[in-house]
Amino acid sequence: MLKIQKLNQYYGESHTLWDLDLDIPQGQCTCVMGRNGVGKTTLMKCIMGEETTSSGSIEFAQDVELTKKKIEDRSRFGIGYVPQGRQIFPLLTVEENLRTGLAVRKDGSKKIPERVYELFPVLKEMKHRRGGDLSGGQQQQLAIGRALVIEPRLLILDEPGEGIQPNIVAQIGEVIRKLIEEDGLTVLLVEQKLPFARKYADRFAILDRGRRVAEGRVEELSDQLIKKHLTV
Amino acid sequence: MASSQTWLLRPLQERSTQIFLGVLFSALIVVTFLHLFMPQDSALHVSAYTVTLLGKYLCYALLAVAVDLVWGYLGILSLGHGAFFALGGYAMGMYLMRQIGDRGVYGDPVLPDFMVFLNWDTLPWYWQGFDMAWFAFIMVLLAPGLLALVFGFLAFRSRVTGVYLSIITQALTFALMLAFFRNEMGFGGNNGLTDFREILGFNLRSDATRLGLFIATGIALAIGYLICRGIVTSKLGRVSVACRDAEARTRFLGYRVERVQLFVFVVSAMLAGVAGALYVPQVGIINPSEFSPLFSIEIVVWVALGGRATLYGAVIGAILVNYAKTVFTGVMPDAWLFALGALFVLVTVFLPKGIAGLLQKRRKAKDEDTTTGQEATA
Amino acid sequence: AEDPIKVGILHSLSGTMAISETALKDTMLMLIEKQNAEGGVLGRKLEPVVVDPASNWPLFAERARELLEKEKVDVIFGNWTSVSRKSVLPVVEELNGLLFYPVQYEGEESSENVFYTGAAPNQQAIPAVDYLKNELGVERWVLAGTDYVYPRTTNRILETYLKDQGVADADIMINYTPFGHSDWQSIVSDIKSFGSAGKKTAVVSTINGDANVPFYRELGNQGVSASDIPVVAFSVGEQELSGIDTAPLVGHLAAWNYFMSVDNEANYDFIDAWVEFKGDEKAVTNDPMEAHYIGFNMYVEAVKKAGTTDVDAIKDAIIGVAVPNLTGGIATMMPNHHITKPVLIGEIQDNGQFSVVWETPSTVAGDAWSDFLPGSKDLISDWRAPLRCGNFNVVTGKCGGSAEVASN
Amino acid sequence: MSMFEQLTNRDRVFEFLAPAASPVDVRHGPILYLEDVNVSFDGFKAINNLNLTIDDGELRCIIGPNGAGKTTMMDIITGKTRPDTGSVWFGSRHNLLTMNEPDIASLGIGRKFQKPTVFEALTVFENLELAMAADKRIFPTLTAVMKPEYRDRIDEVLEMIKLKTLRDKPAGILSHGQKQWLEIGMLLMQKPRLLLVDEPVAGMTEQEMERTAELLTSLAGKQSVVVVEHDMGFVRSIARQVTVLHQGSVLAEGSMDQVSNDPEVIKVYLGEEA
Amino acid sequence: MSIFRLLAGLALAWCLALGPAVATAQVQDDTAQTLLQRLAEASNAEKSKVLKQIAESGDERARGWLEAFAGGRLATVKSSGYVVLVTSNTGRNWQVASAVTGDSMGEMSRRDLDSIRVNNALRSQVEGILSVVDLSVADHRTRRAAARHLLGRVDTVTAPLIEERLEVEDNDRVRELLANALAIHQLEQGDINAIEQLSGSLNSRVRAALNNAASSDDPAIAAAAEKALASIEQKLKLNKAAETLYFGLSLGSVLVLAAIGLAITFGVMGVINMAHGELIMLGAYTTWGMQQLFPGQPGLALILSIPAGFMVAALAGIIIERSVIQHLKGRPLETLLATFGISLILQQLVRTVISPLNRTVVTPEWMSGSIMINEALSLTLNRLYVIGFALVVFAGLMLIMRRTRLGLEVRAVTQNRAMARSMGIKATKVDIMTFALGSGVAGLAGVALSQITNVGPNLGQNYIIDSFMVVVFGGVGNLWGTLVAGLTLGTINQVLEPWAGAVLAKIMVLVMIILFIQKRPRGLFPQKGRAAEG
Ligand SMILES: Nc1ncnc2c1ncn2[C@@H]1O[C@H](COP(=O)(O)OP(=O)(O)OP(=O)(O)O)[C@@H](O)[C@H]1O
Ligand SMILES: Nc1ncnc2c1ncn2[C@@H]1O[C@H](COP(=O)(O)OP(=O)(O)OP(=O)(O)O)[C@@H](O)[C@H]1O
Ligand SMILES: NC(N)=O
Ligand SMILES: [Mg+2]
Ligand SMILES: [Mg+2]
Repeated sequence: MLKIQKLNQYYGESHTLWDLDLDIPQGQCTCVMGRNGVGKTTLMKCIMGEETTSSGSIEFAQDVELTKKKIEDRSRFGIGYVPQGRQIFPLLTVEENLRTGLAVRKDGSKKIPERVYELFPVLKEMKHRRGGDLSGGQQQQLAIGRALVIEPRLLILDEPGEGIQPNIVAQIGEVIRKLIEEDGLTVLLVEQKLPFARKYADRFAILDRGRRVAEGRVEELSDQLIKKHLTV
Repeated sequence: MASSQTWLLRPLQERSTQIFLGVLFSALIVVTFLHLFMPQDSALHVSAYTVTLLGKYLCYALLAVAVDLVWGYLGILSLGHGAFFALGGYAMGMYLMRQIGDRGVYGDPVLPDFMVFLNWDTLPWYWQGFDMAWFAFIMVLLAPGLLALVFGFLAFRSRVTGVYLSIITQALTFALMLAFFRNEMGFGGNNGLTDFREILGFNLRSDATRLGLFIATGIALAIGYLICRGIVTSKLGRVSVACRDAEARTRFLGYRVERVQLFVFVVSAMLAGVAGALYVPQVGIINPSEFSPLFSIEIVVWVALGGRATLYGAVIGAILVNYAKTVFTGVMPDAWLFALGALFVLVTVFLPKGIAGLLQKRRKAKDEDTTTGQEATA
Repeated sequence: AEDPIKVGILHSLSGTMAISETALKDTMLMLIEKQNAEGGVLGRKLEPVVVDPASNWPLFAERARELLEKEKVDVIFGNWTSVSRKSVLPVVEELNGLLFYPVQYEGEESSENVFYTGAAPNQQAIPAVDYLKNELGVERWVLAGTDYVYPRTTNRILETYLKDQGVADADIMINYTPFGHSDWQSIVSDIKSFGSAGKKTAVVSTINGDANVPFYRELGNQGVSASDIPVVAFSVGEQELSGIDTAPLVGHLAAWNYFMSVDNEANYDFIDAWVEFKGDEKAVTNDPMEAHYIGFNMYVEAVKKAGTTDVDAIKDAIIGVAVPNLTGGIATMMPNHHITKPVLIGEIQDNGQFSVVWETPSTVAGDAWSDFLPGSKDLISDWRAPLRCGNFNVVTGKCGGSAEVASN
Repeated sequence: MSMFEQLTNRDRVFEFLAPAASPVDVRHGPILYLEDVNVSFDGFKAINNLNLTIDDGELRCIIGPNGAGKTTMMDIITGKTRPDTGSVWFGSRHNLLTMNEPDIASLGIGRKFQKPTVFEALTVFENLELAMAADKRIFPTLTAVMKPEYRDRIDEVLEMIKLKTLRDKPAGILSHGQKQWLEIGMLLMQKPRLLLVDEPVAGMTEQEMERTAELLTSLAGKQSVVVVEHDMGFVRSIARQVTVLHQGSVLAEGSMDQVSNDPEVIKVYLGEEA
Repeated sequence: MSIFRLLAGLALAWCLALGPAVATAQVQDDTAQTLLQRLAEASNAEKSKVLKQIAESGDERARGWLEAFAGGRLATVKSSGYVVLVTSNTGRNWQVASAVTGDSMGEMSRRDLDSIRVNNALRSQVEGILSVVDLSVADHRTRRAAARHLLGRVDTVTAPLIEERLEVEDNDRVRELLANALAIHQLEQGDINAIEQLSGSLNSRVRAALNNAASSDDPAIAAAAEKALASIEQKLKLNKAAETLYFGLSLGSVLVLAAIGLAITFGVMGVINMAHGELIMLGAYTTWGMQQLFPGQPGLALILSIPAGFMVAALAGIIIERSVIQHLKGRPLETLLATFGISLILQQLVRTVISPLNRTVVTPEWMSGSIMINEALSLTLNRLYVIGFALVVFAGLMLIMRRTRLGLEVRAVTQNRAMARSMGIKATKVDIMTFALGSGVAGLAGVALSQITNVGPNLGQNYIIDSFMVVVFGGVGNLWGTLVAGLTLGTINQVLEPWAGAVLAKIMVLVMIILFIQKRPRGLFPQKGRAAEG
């Protein structure tokens, strides 16, 4: 689904991603892990186009070279993004937040898919409240809901469980699995919490200081790897 | 950074301040020298006209520094700083008016001419005391300072921020402009205060006085710069920046944001007042147009052009824009607004951090060359 | 050839005053061009030096200094507003320059270095009021003006004058508005009700510049016609009218010393030259332009008379110089540096011109110090030897202080 | 004290200028005491008759569903939000409802925000410097000098939060997790009597979580700590006493085991498998 | 008065003669020429006699001569003394026609012509004559205007004519006016009974007559007049209040129009657009331009200016957005700097390309004058249109911002640009469209303002500060706020003005804004809650 090759990224002078390769197979959930500040979010932003890369390629669905596409077009290929820190539109109502995603839907529907409300009933309840007024966890749910509105083929989740109450975290996990299994969705997940990753991801990749240092199926994620790359 | 120096002297150890003061004082000395010792017809001679012109630029520079202090470091975009400048100017103007004494056209020993011919028979109470230099000079600080204190107290207490604050500062200066235009206010209405004769006993129409005022302005700018720099480099300066970027967060650390804002705002208003006071004897007139909101916006433009949040940038911006104005109005009277407008547009688009940003980039590039080596070894 | 005579032109070409002052700059250029075509003066060409004080009062002083100190001009023609003149005044006095000021003003000034070719209040305001009183039988007065010194002073003079003539307090309404005032609804409504008291009412307007268009528009829309309540304006000339739809204004009045419509050959020649110079058939002339015309010719005559451009020589030579004005009369420079002018009252016509309905039988000499202000009624100005004083007090027999410093 | 200082020390001249801050009085009971607090936003009741008591030196965990009102509760304590009714006392002397944010902060209540907010234009070092306990009035701040012991203290905290290498970088460039740490660092610099910590471990790895847990437990005793967190593993590792909020009021209170077996809590919050 | 009386009497004869059934008299051409020539040479006092003779002549061309005379369009050829009718009198050469025959005589230089002078008194006489004539025309509106004109101008000669006319007049309002005109005359004659007829009228001439009567020597008349005045005064108060409200709404709607575009570019997009005033100016100049394109059809030109003004300003907006503002994303404060530069450039551009002078924009017939609600309360038409226009523009904008996708997308883009783009919103397009919309609306404001104030290079400067005040007072980002703020500030200003004077009223409004912001630091309709704090 997504093939990243020799990706390099700089913030000004500081080299953040180094020759990064990553393969995200179709219909699976790949979990990116790594300590704080290693560049996970940066990588996601590069995929979405919010940060520019200096070299390397990001190939989407075999034929689209994402680095050459404008940000607003990337979502049109079916990439949904749940950024770290939620990034909801604070002054738009919950409903309006969701509606922002309608423009890129293939079917041209003008209605918010009922499924989003089914998944996160609280959103329906708070439909007319402004996004910025919601509690942290509610905002996180809104952010995920918003990404689902565009009916993505690839869903990028940057620490989606952050700030969400445990039963809903579990629910989100289930949803992810369901979407993967039923709709063939591909998921790129950034997650620190091992239990969650182990439970819902198919594959993992570990970043360290901007480099990919390990990769494999989730079952292969050994304590040794964890100790080496995820402890401080 | 670590030093037991007082906050005011601490900036003297910074390289940028040293350079700034160095350049400023050399300029003062060179101009003085060229004015006094070069023969009139020499190409190098600096005429009294130019000296006064430079003096005016320096007043504007001080004003720009004051604006940069509140805008650059405190995040208060004041669109009304012209008001403080003008108040300082009026305080000085009132002193200079009173110095005319009975040499006015009507020969009234007390009343300024404009009062005589508009039939005032006594000096209004707020004109009392301005015949004494010390009183007037205190008022130069106090008038703008008090206005800033009252206005700031009200505004900051109610947490007026952002554009709301900007617009009410604009309303403030606009209201003052309208008020001062009124003849009834007793400040000479639209004609303002003019026809000054002497300051502290020196004839305002002599070249020596002009040079003196120019030098005084230079020194005032140096002191003003030091004060601002002192504040900015102190912990209070960092608190200001914190207020600028995350006002609410600063409160949760225990800082009384409104007091920080008030303090810096008042200091800035007083500096603007001093700038105004030095401006008036040099240009020879103070009238309500200094209160005009457009003038205040222009000051902000100088600062932005020079580079916000770099005090020397404000100085560069003020001098450059005003120099450009002088040149443009001279060489292309019909089209200078095009040039000036284009300058504003181009600088904003191409030099996002102003002229200071350009200088910084240079310096950084140079620093980088020297430091990368060290880092590699570290 | 000899060095040219440098003529400084100090009029705003940008900013709010450009609207009025650009035409004066062009007038000067035209006059200079014409004079040069005739061979200049004393065999010397004239060279204009144009600067732009940009409607900024301190800049007027700075530019004046530049003209005198750097450009070393022989004479300056310039300024429009009183405040700009006040700003320039100390500079021309200090550097002993010459300034010709072409606009009607509030008086109360007489400088050794300034020649006032526009009207003083007694050359505009007082005759206009006389006309309204005597010819139209006006008994109730609205004095409406922009809130600054010229209207304030003029209205103060008129108020005293009217009261001296027995007009009651209740029959005078005074109203001031800010610069550029654009919402006249309630003021016009007030004027209307003030005018419905049964006595003939007129408005004396010292409303300045841009505020006039909305004022007249409102008058028209609220149905105040010139036959009900005529408005006589002191600051509305042909140039201002050229920006107004004049249909609702017909019959309202203005008092000036010159109108473009005056039937006079010299005037027609001047207009032709102006139209040609501007390359615009619709270009209009106005009173301050005539003032520059007179001032320039007076200067030329004075230079010829003195045989030099030396400032002090000109100052002596110019007093008494008489040149034709554009309305068929003669303008003479008086010892108080004001000139003699006819006073014309015109009614606005639908073509944006004034039709003269009344004029003074002869020219009136400008009075620097108003007889209707208590502080100045005892002052006279005479710049001839031996008095050489701009503010001589005939009661105390002393010359006011400014002269001493000026000659320092 | 010099003459000058005496003169400029305004609070000694006028009674009403005297700072409200004076040491918290815990001789007669809890350090924090909320009674019958209610808050509603446009008719929505975010806090509903909330009662809560925190003892001096206690470490309390607060959990509860999203939107239960945990953050709002902290807003009330720190003066950011004014409740409609109820009372909030800090110790037995200070009625927090009559004070504004800086007063409350200088009383010794520190807070880490749910969404990390740091001063982006200032360096990491300066962020900590500003947070440091000190006289925060205008003139003392203006004349403050950086003493070596302060510097040592900041470096110590920098070490603790693992941001030493980024010491002189503007805080704006930090990653999400690094900002979380910086916030914790700022809290430590403040040396507050009461720490309110909103979701400290969001976005941290297991190991970092462990470190945070150690840190917070080590503080308890000397200082009182209130932690809001959704990560049950973390809560379990530090919790002694847990309060569960739901729809603005206390649903359950007790030890971790007690609450995690409470069927209501399981239903509204934990879910079946937690 | 005596002149008028004579004339009016003569006019009666003439008016009868003009009746359609009667064959019209016509004087010899050379007699006409002499008559007109005498008019040219006469002094003012004599002129009125000649006018009388002209009216008396009963010539069917007389009306044309009188109107031309009143309009200042009669002139003599200097060389021959021949009287001509000036058909076009602008510029140095005038179009003339023979006054007697009406034949065109082509162009003549102004130098060769001598205008026949007219003044207000003479014009007023002519109007008086024409009014009496007009009393018998078919159109009742003309009759009404004529009758109103006669108020306070009736004398012993015309009084019987009016009485006669009153008998046959079938329009109530005309009757009422004529009755009042007669009553004024009777009151002047000392008839106390006339006061009763007058006591109901709000007309200002009636009041003038009563005022005069109140100072009469006859105590009975004075007392009755006082009483009538008092009752009128009472009614006037109410009308005055209604009038003030109208003035307030009208000023308010001007403020709303000026500010509403800014409410989009500044309030919604966050661009501190100092060039907003100049965009308004462009709209106003467009109106002028359209009137140049359609000379003689000011109304059509004005209507066409609405789309044209929008387009011109929107286009300018697009150019500004593309060339400057797009480079300043995320630096809102710097937009102030750049747009300030743009505003200088636009102002000077107009000065250089068009003229530093104001331009004449003509008010079409249907927008001039006022609708009379009653004799004391009239609503000026141009203002009425502007109020309506402001409301329509507001409603339109509201619809776009609330009901269209653009509205949602703009807000999303301004609140979080990067995220909006990640959601597939074409931010660049949204920026262009929004800025164009805000600018276009500014252009519309300019079209409206051209009917109220100067069209000149300084137009924009006069509105920019007020516009920012209104937007901020209303609460940034809230269109309703802008509407309410504009109308409120306008009304407050007009309420204060009669009481405090224009200057102080303005100062007081500013101080009020300052104090109000202390109470509500985020305007009238603030964004509340967490969301606003971000
Ligand atoms: N705008 C920026 N400018 C400069 N450096 C930045 C910027 N944003 C992030 N960085 C740096 O880039 C590195 C990677 O940041 P990134 O946000 O990708 O980390 P992360 O892996 O997502 O961490 P976390 O787990 O804390 O979210 C960090 O060291 C950070 O300091
Ligand atoms: N200003 C406001 N306007 C409207 N609703 C608000 C406002 N502030 C908070 N709320 C609502 O109050 C409720 C409590 O919010 P709060 O942030 O306290 O929850 P929380 O317990 O911290 O949740 P989380 O665990 O998700 O952070 C939420 O439903 C939120 O939507
Ligand atoms: N002198 C004038 N009109 O200001
Ligand atoms: Mg991250
Ligand atoms: Mg929360």
